[in-house]
Amino acid sequence: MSYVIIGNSTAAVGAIEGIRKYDSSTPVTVVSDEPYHTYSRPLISYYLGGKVTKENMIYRPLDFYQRNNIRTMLGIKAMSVDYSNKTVLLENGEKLGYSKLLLATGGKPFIPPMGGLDKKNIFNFIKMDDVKAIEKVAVRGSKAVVIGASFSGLKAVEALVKRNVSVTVIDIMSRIMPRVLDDTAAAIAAKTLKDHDVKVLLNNTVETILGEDTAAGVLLKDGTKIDCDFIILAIGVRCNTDLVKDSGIKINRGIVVDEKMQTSIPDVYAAGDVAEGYNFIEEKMMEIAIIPNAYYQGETAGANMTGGNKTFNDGFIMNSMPLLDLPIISAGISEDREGIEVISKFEPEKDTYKKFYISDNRLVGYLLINEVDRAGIYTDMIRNQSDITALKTSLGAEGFGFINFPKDMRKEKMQKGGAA
Amino acid sequence: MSLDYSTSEFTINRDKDRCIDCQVCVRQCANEAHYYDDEEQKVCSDEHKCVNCHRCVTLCPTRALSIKKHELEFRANANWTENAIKDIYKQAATGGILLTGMGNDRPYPIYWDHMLLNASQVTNPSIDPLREPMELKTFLGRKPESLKVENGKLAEKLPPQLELEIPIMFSAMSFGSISLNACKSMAQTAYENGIMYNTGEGGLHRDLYKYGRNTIVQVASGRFGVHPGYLNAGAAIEIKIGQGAKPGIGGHLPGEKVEAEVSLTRMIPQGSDAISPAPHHDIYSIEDLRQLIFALKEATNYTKPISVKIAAVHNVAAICSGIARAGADIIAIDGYRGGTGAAPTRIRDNVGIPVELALAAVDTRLRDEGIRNQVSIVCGGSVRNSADIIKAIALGADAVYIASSALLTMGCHMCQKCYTGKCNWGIATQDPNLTKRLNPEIAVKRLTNLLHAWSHEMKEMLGGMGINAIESLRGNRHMLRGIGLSDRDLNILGIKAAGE
Amino acid sequence: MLQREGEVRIPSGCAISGIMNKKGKTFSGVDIIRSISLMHDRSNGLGGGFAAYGIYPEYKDLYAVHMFYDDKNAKDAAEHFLNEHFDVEIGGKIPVRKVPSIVNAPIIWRYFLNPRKDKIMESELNEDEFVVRCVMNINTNMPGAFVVSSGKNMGAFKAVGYPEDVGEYYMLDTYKAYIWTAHGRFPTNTPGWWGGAHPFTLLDWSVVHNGEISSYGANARYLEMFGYKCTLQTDTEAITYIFDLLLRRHKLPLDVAITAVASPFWSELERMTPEKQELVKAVRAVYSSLLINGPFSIILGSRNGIVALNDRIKLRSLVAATKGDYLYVASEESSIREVCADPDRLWAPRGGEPVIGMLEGADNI
Amino acid sequence: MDNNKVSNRKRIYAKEEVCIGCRLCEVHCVVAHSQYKNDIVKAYKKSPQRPLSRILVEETRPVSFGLQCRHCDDPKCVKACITGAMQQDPDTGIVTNDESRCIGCWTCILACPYGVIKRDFKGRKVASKCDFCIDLGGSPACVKNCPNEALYVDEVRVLNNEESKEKGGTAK
Repeated sequence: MSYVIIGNSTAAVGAIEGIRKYDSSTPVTVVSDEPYHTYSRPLISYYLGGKVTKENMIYRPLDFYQRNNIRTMLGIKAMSVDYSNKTVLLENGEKLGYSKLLLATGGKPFIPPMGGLDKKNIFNFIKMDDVKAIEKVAVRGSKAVVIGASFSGLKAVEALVKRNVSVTVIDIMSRIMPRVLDDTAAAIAAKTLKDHDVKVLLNNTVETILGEDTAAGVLLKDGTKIDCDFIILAIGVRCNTDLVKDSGIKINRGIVVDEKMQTSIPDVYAAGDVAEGYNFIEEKMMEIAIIPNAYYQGETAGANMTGGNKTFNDGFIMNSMPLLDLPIISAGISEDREGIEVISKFEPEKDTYKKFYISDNRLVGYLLINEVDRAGIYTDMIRNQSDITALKTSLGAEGFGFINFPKDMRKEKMQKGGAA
Repeated sequence: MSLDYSTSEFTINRDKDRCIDCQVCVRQCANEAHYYDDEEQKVCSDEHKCVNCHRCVTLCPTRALSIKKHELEFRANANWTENAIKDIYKQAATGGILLTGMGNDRPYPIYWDHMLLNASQVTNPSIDPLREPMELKTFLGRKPESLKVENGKLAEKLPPQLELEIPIMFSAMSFGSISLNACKSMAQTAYENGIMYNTGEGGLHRDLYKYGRNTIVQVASGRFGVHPGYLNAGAAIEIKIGQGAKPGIGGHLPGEKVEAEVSLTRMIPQGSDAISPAPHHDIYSIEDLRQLIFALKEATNYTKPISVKIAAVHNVAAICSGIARAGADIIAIDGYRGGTGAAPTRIRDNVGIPVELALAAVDTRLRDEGIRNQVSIVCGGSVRNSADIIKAIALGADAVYIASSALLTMGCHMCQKCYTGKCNWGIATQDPNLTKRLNPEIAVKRLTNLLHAWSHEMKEMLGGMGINAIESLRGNRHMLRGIGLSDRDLNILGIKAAGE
Repeated sequence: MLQREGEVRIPSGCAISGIMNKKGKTFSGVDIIRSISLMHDRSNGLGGGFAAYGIYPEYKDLYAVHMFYDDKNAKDAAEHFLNEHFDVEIGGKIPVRKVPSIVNAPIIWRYFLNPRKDKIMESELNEDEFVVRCVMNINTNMPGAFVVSSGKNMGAFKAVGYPEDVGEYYMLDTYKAYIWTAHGRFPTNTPGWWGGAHPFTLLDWSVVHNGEISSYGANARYLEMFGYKCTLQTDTEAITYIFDLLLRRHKLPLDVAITAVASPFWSELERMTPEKQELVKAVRAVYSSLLINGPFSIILGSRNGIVALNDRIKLRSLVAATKGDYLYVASEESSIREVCADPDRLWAPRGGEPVIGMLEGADNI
Repeated sequence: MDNNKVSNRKRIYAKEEVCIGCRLCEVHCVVAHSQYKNDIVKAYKKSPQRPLSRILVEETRPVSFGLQCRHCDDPKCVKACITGAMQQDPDTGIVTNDESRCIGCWTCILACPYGVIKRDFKGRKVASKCDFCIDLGGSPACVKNCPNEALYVDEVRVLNNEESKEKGGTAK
């Protein structure tokens, strides 16, 4: 018996903790092409922004592997998997046998076609190595172009602003963070960016990247030219399925798994950004590239690799994203749709915005800007799909809390404590 | 609006070095004597509103508060005292009757404090309650002249009796005058300690039926909440004729206190004043009382002792003799120091007589008539401690009623503002913001503590007198000596002077 | 000057002793005198006395009334009263011997008499009750006159002095009785009044008692509701009346009466049958005022026998013994052994546990 | 392994029926997390930066109650935390936030079903939450000092691993 985990990020850690909860003895091997102790990928922007030191990047304490009795093969790329012989071929030629395998290879950047991508000082924004490279060029006074005004793009912007780099961010869509924010919310966020002298160009794309062998600017679709010293590509992330591409495993946008995180191949599991998951609000399989989801998928896979019977089928999108001190929290549906009731409260003077999406008396999504306290109560409403008819009127009210719940509903909740 | 002569009664002292402006006092004062000044960013007080209930003082986490009598002096005048003058101002302003709460606070003599107990020396041994059994069990109810025993068996059953583990009962306090939590606390304490509590004229809330066998249900002039289920729910029924705090006066529960539960329990419309007439309009004479007593016995199939409660008034002895002969099984005498949720000040302070004298007179009279064993005597009206109880029993009482002591145990601080309905201790109020301040779990613990403490003390005193069963003290006036009393007082109390 | 019994409540300690023959065989007072005199130190010379049953066989159907008179006037008044209510068969001095230590003797007289039928008719009382009322009347309303005993075929002999001297004084060696009880007194503050000495008697009840009961006030005030006048304010008097009330007037069985005066503790209740529990509860509820509290050991005498009893936590000494038909009870073992060297059985009864000596053929005491 | 042992996990519960809304729990929570744990006056008057109360009192008269971290068996905040600063002690089940590693991304606030994690803006903004007063030892300050016993600590029954595995403790 032996377990092999390919990947070393959130899903992998979830899997390790999931496995060790039930099985403390069976050998576990973690393989990753990154040479680092498990670290938190979302922290790269905070690292670049100087909020966390290299030491604090770690996602679990340094004795994590040893305490959980894990064998690590870090900095070694996995090349392919032989399902019939149950082995993983490593770049060093070694063949690693497994009885249960977890694919947690995460995501990879999506790069649209454009000219001049071969130049230097063009970076992705996903891994430690990306920011290590960026910090060399992102010096005070330098100029940067960030392509993509969604989550990761804006985290890059934030980091650069903290490093006193003058930034221009470009997005093809008509507003920033189009998948999360509506026009009103986007306006508030844009205002914050403006306050920090960030130039935002929307409805626009990069035709080509200018410069000799090093990027020196971009030429936009509308003909405008922008000088810069380096470029960050943050258009989006795709499931990193390279390892198992054409291996016969069922892949849609990501690796297809069931609610026990099992793939179409026996004894092979997948979790995290590489896998799809069931989004119970959208009621379909899709990638849910967020930390909590990655952790739960990993934990579930781990438990089941030990022969458990754990299921995870209630993932949904949720994000907390403070943009340059502007707190933004959202979960579930975040766009107006047919048949979905919307309650929203906008207070321009306070720059607060609260929006709730309700479908037959159940909360299916919300967005909070600035006043985000106790947001989790709403998240929980989505998760539990509880009937909120009684609460509709008080949603988003000042000091909203359990006090607004009907007594029996409240009692039940508070007595249950947090017992999940 | 013309000038208001009223001045502050108290001064609130806030030690600024200790006050942390946490506003606990602000949140706790139902009279709004404390408030937070947003501009000054600090807690301030309007002492004019302070009733000196100590709620804030007790809860202040830094002990920053103290309350003193307001220093404002009138020119010294032994006749026109501050109270006398202020009362005039109040009535001149309102044109109304002066109201007050709790018991008579005038400096009349307290006879309990003029009686001393005996103890054994040499000629017979005192008994150590820690080593020897010491019995407090008491039976209330009519006792036959003699027992019929045939071949080792009781030939005739006894009339219904109340069996008390300790000769103490919580006296009548209605749900309405006090909160349901307060009633609950006493009911459960009675239940756990084998004694009785009394519903007063408030009816019996549905949550309290389960304490029935420790409940005395009261029937008073308003007949509030009285129905067959109610009469049969309790262990005994008490006909309330009068109350020590306001002899000859009925009761008045203001409509504000009659919220949903109260109205349901009293069977009166919500928000309507609950007015108990001064007399029972079906009792204008002793023979009418007899009819009611037997009506109630019929209604409960002669299974429950009937108590009759009267205020101690001038010819109490003769009245009690009549009550005994009218068929009552228990007579409750309420002295002029007895408490109340609301009474006209003048009545409370000037009507009735001390329970000590009334008790002695009644016990003597009933014995002279040879009918003392036909009724049990319960005395109330400011029984403040275990010594008062021992003295009452030595004078002739079978048991005592306590109310003020019980309220103090639950948090009352004797501010005498019960009638305002703003009791900061959650006792004499129906305001849900205030009633929840009385946590029955805590109150039951405290009441039980009090009963235990008093039981221990009573046992010590009994042991000292060489007595190991409370009944050997009942009417045993040899165990009492008077101090600083006139011959007349001694004669009425039926005791010798200290030294005799 | 000191107040005497009746004017003030006088508690006292004491010695008691009793001897009976269950077959009713009579014997002289010699033994009882020896027995009580051995406990000389338990008394202080301020009172001693005896009760004797079966001493007047020839007048056994007449009430034998022993009297003390302070003076001639008291005697005349009392005799006038007696003649009014009774047919007096015989009256005369009770014979005495001169004993140096016995002084200030009152006029000591005895009468054998029968209630007058007409008086009984108009009083609508039975004989015994009639006699009781008369005794109460004399003791309450006739200063200087005191009824020492009033039973049939029995008598009380008492005086101020040590019991052995009192026995000598009354020549008890010349009387023969089947029950003797004796008392040596240690009062704390009496001038020594003859009437105050023990035993105390009523009809043919006699009580000798050692102790000071703390329930006296409760007991006395309850008795007074039933017409008893506790004129002497002594425990012995109250105890006598308690038994008269329970046994003669309320006709309760002896064990029930004992339950009343020396009740079992509530804690002992659960060990009883439900029926018994109900009875005990009732007794304690109804006769609670007759519970005798505080230390006592008593010997209750009647024509049918004796009952010796301790308070329920045995705060006074009491020893009992049997030898053949003889039953001995006393404060101290030595005073039994003095007259009965090797008893068949000797024991110390537990608190509240009565020693009952019933005359053969008698059904209740 | 005993199949339904009572865990040594404890949780604080509120009795709203007897909560008097005095907010002494907040006062004592502040003191317990200040540098003057035994001196309320100093804790308030001397602390350069007075800590936040980690218990919050919800009130709409007459109803009120105190609420603090439930220390969930399946702590959503821990699993959502992007830095690993939010951790649960495997034995006591107590969830604490290592404020030195917290970066104030508020993902825990997004995840906490009870909304009992506060944003603390003093110093480097971090998430602030109930730590069960572990370094105080004994019962938490809010419970100890509630004048009406409206807060109490109770043991939590948890199922041991074997069982929860069968049951499949789903993440829900």
